Amino acid sequence: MRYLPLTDADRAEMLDTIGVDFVDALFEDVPKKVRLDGPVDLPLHKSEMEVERLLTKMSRKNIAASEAPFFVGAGAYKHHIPASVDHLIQRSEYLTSYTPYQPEISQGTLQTLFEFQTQVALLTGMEVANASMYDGSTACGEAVLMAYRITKRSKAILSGNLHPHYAAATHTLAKYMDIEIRDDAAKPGGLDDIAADIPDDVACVVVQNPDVFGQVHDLEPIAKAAHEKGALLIAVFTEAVSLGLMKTPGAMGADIVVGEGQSIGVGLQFGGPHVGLFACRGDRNFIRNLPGRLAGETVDADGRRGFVLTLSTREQHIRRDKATSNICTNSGLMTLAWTIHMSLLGDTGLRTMAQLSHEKACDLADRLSALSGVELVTGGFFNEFTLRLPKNAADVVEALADKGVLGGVPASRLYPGKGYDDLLIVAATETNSESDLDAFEAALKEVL
Amino acid sequence: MRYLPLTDADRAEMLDTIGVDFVDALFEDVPKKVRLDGPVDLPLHKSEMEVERLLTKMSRKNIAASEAPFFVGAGAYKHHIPASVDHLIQRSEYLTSYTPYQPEISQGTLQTLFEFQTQVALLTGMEVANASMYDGSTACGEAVLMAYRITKRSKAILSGNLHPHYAAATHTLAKYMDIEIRDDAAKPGGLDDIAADIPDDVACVVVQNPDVFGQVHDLEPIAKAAHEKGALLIAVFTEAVSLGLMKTPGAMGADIVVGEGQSIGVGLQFGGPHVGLFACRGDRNFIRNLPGRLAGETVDADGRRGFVLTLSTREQHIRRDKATSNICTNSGLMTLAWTIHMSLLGDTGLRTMAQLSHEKACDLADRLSALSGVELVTGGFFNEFTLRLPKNAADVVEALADKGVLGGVPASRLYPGKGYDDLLIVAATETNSESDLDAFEAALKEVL
Amino acid sequence: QAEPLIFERQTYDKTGVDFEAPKGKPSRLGALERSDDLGLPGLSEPEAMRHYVRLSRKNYAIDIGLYPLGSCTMKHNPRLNEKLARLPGFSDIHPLQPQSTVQGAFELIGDLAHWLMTLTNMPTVAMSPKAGAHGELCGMMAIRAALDARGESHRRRVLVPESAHGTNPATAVQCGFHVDEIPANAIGRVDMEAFKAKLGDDVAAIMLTNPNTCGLFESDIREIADLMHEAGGYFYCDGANFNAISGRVRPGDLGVDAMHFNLHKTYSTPHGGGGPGSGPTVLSEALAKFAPLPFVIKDGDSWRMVEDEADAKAQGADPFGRMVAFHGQMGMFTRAMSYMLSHGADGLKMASEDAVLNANYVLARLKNVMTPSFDGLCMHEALFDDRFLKDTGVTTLDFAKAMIDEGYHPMTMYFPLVVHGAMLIEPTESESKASVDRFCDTLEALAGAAKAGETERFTAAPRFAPAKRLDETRAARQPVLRWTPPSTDAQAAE
Amino acid sequence: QAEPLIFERQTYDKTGVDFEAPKGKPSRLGALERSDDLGLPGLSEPEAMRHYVRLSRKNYAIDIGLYPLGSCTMKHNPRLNEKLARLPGFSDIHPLQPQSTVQGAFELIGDLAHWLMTLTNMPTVAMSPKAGAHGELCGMMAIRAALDARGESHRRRVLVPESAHGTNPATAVQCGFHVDEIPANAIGRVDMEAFKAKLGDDVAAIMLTNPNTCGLFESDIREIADLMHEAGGYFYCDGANFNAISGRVRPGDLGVDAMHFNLHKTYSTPHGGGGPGSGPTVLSEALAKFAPLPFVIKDGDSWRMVEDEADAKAQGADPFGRMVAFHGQMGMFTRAMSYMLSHGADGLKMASEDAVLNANYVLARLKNVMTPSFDGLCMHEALFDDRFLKDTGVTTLDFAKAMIDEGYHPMTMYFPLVVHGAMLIEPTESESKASVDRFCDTLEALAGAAKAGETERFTAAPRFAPAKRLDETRAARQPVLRWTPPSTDAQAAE
Repeated sequence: MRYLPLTDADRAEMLDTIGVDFVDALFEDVPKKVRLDGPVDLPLHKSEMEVERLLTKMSRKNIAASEAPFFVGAGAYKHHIPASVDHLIQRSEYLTSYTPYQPEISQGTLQTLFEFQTQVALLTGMEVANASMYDGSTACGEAVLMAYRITKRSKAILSGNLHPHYAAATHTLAKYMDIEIRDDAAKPGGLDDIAADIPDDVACVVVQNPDVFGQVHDLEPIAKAAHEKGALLIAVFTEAVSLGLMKTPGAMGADIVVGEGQSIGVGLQFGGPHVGLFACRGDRNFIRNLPGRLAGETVDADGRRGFVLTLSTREQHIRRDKATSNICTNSGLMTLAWTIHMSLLGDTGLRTMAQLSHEKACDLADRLSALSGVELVTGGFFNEFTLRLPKNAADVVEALADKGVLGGVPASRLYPGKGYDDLLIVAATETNSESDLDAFEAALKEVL
Repeated sequence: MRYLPLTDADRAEMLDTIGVDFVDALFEDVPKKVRLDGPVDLPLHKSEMEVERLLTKMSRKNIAASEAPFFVGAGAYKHHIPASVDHLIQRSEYLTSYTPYQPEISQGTLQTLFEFQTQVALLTGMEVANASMYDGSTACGEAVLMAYRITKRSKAILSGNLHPHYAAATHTLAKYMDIEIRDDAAKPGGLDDIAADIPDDVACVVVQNPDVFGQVHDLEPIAKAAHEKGALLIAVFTEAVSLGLMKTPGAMGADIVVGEGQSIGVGLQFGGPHVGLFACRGDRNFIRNLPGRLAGETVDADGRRGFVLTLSTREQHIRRDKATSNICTNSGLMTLAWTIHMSLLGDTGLRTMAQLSHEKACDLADRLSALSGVELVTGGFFNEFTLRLPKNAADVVEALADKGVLGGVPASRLYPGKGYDDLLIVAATETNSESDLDAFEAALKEVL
Repeated sequence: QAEPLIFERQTYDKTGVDFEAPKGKPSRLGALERSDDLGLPGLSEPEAMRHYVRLSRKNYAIDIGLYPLGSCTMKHNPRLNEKLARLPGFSDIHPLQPQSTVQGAFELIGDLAHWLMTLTNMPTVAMSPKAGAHGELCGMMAIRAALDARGESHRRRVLVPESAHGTNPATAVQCGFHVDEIPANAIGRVDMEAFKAKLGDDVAAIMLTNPNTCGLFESDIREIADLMHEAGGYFYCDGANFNAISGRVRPGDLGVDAMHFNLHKTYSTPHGGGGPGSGPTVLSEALAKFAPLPFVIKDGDSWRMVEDEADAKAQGADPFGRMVAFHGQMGMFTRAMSYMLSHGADGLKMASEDAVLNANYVLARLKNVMTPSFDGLCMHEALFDDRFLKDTGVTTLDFAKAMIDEGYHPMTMYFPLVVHGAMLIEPTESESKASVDRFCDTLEALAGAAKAGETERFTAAPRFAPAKRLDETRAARQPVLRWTPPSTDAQAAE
Repeated sequence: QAEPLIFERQTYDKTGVDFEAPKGKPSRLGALERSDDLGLPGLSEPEAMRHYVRLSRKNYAIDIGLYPLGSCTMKHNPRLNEKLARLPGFSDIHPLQPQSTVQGAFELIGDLAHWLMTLTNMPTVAMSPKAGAHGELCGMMAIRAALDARGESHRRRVLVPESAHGTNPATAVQCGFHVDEIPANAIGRVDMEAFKAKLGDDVAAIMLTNPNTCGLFESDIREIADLMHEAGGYFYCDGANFNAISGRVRPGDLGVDAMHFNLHKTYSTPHGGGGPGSGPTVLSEALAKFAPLPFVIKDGDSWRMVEDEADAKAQGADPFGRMVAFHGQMGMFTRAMSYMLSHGADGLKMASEDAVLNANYVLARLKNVMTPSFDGLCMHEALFDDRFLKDTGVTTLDFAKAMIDEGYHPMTMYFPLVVHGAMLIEPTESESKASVDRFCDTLEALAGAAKAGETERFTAAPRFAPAKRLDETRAARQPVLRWTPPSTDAQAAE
């Protein structure tokens, strides 16, 4: 058994030191009748080669994004990640270390978290950021709970163009906290008129930008309207790369910004692990109410700068039932991947990556909407847009897949039964070559 | 330019400090007429994504061993290498360090080399081993030169069943050293009768075991005969895994043992990098005449054990034109891979791996030689054997490849024009599954 | 050598990523396009490589030494798992690409679910929770949903032992429950009398960690389950310590209604400096239908994912909701599957036995030099308190920091709260006897030094770490949570 | 903490590799089957992982800091190259599998050859040499073959400057030549008068490193080439320092007949603690036909490898032989191709310029605190000697070891031999200005300390390294080249 260092001789000697005769004696506190005598009903151990063969075979039943012209988005995006990122996160010292509760021997993780928090704050235009959440959707839910704690109001408004999975995760988190949620109706391609209808007793308004259909919005009027009613604006993004080209949510007046960081450093991962970004204003009250971990700067006994996990009196392991959240393990290694990729990009690289993604999307939108019967529903967009097709979009996506093109997400998959059967959400990034665009155009033409 | 940290501002400032106006001024010693003004006639730089795309596309024009039933050997063998090996050799501290000339900050590399040398000595049954050569074939040539230095005799005998590429590399190395080489005729499947014909003035006899046709030999009579004439026996192996099951060359009386280590830790690599193993008797005269680097044990200023490169007065950087060899850079990282894999295997694992390879080969030989018109030429063998086919073996190999089976090496590729057109050299290892064997048998049946 | 922050390098115009040149078409974002810079520095690749490699060397890791953090299960992380999790067919697929193009992924999820259900003897497992704490939410929400469905929404009291992980009470509150603590008895288990006294009409559930955080098996567990069920409540089992019994005891046989796995720790995803985790949650017959969306089912020869409520209802389910955008931590599923296939039923059993054996060996070797909190054997971790440091001037914290100077990561300190100055040691099954022996030798020597009055060696520790003891109070009182340019706030804060 | 050897762990029955169970058939090896054990210890995977990770941490590396080894070109190693070299289509193919199944590999070799020939303006490149020294053999053997073909086998004298790498004379001898040293002049170049005086009927070739090992471009190189050609000899150029001029000067334009690349160092294969390398060797028109077997050619639309002499002759070639079993270092070819495509013609030029710029910047910053051996500018490396340490009691070796305590790897010491106590510094293009500045600050401070009489700081160095100064004399006098069980020889040798 390659992973188990004890030999039978070791075991015998150790049992002897302990003073029992058999391993089974160590389990004497387990009621006899529930102790299994033999192994459970599962296969016996396999060699590394066999395991590799089995799982490789399984993996080949999937079509990887890199193996096909790929235009699927709606919350996760295929971007190119430098090889150095994955190399670095596999350093034993990062990969196999625990949460940095012992700061003297965890300065590596702690400093990278401090850099991560700063980068997230800069990217979103906010004052502070935490050390990550599970993903964008749970960050969104936690932001609503945080607004509830800050404003002491128990109502929240979710824009209808918020990614329906984000809305659902938020509902779930809020459900038993007695928070009342108003779900506005979706308006594919439309501008959200949420600003016009914010009651007085609302904790927060949650708006996604670019929204799930790809449409971009000016958040400023919404922020203004929310603030007039004493509510907070929670800005959400699912495509972090959009911030390379767009005004920051901070600059547009958001109070809390949450989003999915997967585009930078992490990859698609079939939905997980991803990395939830969480930033907010720097008011004392906001910081006190932040969920999740925070790295902070301090000094050591020699007066040299060092970093620690701090303000943990907000957290479950200290605060128990009064904690801001029950989150414990977060997306540690993914924050490292994110921060390394972002350090490589810098302003210059991020902007170019965003620009390329935008250009490819514009090109693609022009080419596809020129096809007969196809209509571009989205007005302004970054790298994702929605088309109205002359056929059922879900069927079209399957037909495209048969031709080797992964052509987007049918809106009906996100909004089942809402009458969006003809809408297709399409994303492009810097990874799409001209021949990818050609292939998509040709395939779509054929299947329509 | 992602790999170049200097910015234009840096460059300007640095030129200023140096006291020149343009970078070109730094090249003033280069005759003006050979200084290129612009870039050479090659493409301009590409993004990581583009490079990845290009080379990935190229790589897909090849059929990887893991993608097909694979039975090609004759000097390189497909074995399974644990994932931890490749992970460990990619540690920055191993991967990106130089030759350990500064021992105080190279103990990692030096201790692993010391472990490697010990493992090679144990595996071959010899007293000492060096820190590696380029590969088995150059190790073979260097062994002949070493025998010449030790015995002061300038004749060498190469068994006809020595891998022809090894013989050729040895000829090349010896060619201008005025060493006379007798090449015996090959005898596919036959036992070498080299022992019977060793003249008095010979420095060494070179015998491969298992030989290039897969045949195994008892080296003891040959060693005895050579020693009687004052010649050394150089034992060669191309399949290190054979030593997991077979008597060591040391136990059979070899004076120098050289071989290819690629089977352990390294992989196929299309022929390079591989790792040459080089072991010999521990006599002072042998050690003094060893080519290549040696790690040795010593103590530091505090008296604690440490390791250094030693006996470098044999080497080119100290000894210059009197050096034992001109070798400098050897197979550093591959020795590490080898030593890690060997540490994981241990006696137990190596023996099992050898046993499985042997069993698969025995099975396969039985199954294929039962086909009509097919004859097993090899008598005793480890994991490789030679078949006589009723058709041209090179054509058969191509026909098998068309059916997706990589079925061995036609002997004519190694011995062109020697009348071996109907011989096929076939290898099997622990990586071959039952279904691989089925596929080979079925395909061969079809193409014959 | 101090490593400057990336923001302190004046590399704001640089980038370490090359792209093809954009065509330079004007953007179509209009007024929403950003004109100013974000202030994100860029590093060339060599600079980035060195920065992060140098920083890494200030970390301890399981690959460097024994990591005896109690309740954290810091075990070996096979690199095979890392390799397989990176197969493009697993890592480079999109959660919303056509289901026909991800059949292998569904198969892996289905297979893993089968292993988890078999190991626990439970009928259902919810795969989507993103971490242990998220799995707790899942289980407690299923309980809440079941109570609501029974029309017993008034049941809001959740019994939690005082030795529980902090996540338990935090989770209960996030599900709208309130927490009622139950005390431990003298032998470190739930005080049965106190427990019985707390049962009643308003009790929703008990949340129990088993083996518990004292490293002990709750020997009355079957009775606790039965009494709770009789009282109309549910039994939530915190699976954080499942490593002690995986393959040897099945929670379903103990009467558990819900239990999350810390899939990452029990089945060897590297902890990565704080995640990511994965928290699949098994549910009993009573709770199964409330499992959250989405879930994978086998439909004839192919697999599919049930993503919406209508579809779920058609399958007879009644999900309490969706916990997360997509469907869980695929990367951790792959690693867990690789780990489980590698171990098999026999290896998983042997692993838990070795984990328990190593812990008991530590306990046996140290029981005379340190002070075990409870008599007898332990499960996968050994609990000591600070009585052996009495009158030495050395605290549990000092003792732990002195371990750093000996090349070890400290054990879990001051947890569980039920003993004074707790030191909780979990060696895991990954340690050889030689390694455990060296560790025990070190602790023995340290305990001796403390008793011999070498106080300074402890209070000044660590002396040989990348940083001396850090001022955590200052960090909390004057929080500096990000870098800011020296001209502004950060300087003021210094 | 000392890390024991794997042989000192008593793990002789263990293995860290699982296999399917053999069927247990008796072997067919008869008397050749081994019955005794080899004595190879086996480690479980967690033990192996920790052993090699811990050992690694005793190494310095380019990823940790500047590595100023002159003539070694320790530059950044892009991880993209590592990733691509591991694509199964490159790493998991067999050198003797059917040529139709490795067309992509041949294409890569063909493309790389095209780049190398274009960068050098030479008509042929032999790809199979396994390292720089092996490439030297290739070039000198081609020269020998050409001389033999001309019937001038008597030409056996090879001129080698005294500043040459030790490989040059060693190579010459292995090709049956003997070495005649030519002195350097006062400005660090070949003394032209001495050179001319040595020309004659028995001269086979000159072996010249350019830029030379003093870091200087041989400004008379064109004249040297012409004179040598007139005298009937050939010009071998050692390409070890090609990084200084790659993409900026083409050796073919300088009259070179043969030059090996240290492909691994110039084009960024990680040095790996001592290899593997790769030494493709370009050959002039006069030598081209003697290039060794095997070689790749394009045959219509497909590629093929010429493997035997008959085939080669049919192509008009006359190979001097085969240097190695298969056909070169594919792993290094892939990395070099990835590096070259990433840089492009523009990037390669910029890289050599930055390498030269960084070296000259070091020279300019340190010329007043240390003693440069020659006036004026340098190429890619800056040469100092020990005059600045005169009367300080500090040697070049001490100075170098003190650099270790400051977190740096020493520069190349005592080489080239033409100056006293040489210190040869090559920063490469991979260092940022900030990094070079910190390095120069450190050397400046050290030089100051030496002059200020802080001798102990140098002679006792290194103090903060994983080992103190090691006794190299003892290692050579009482060689212990392997571990042996304590009962026998090793103990006696201790």
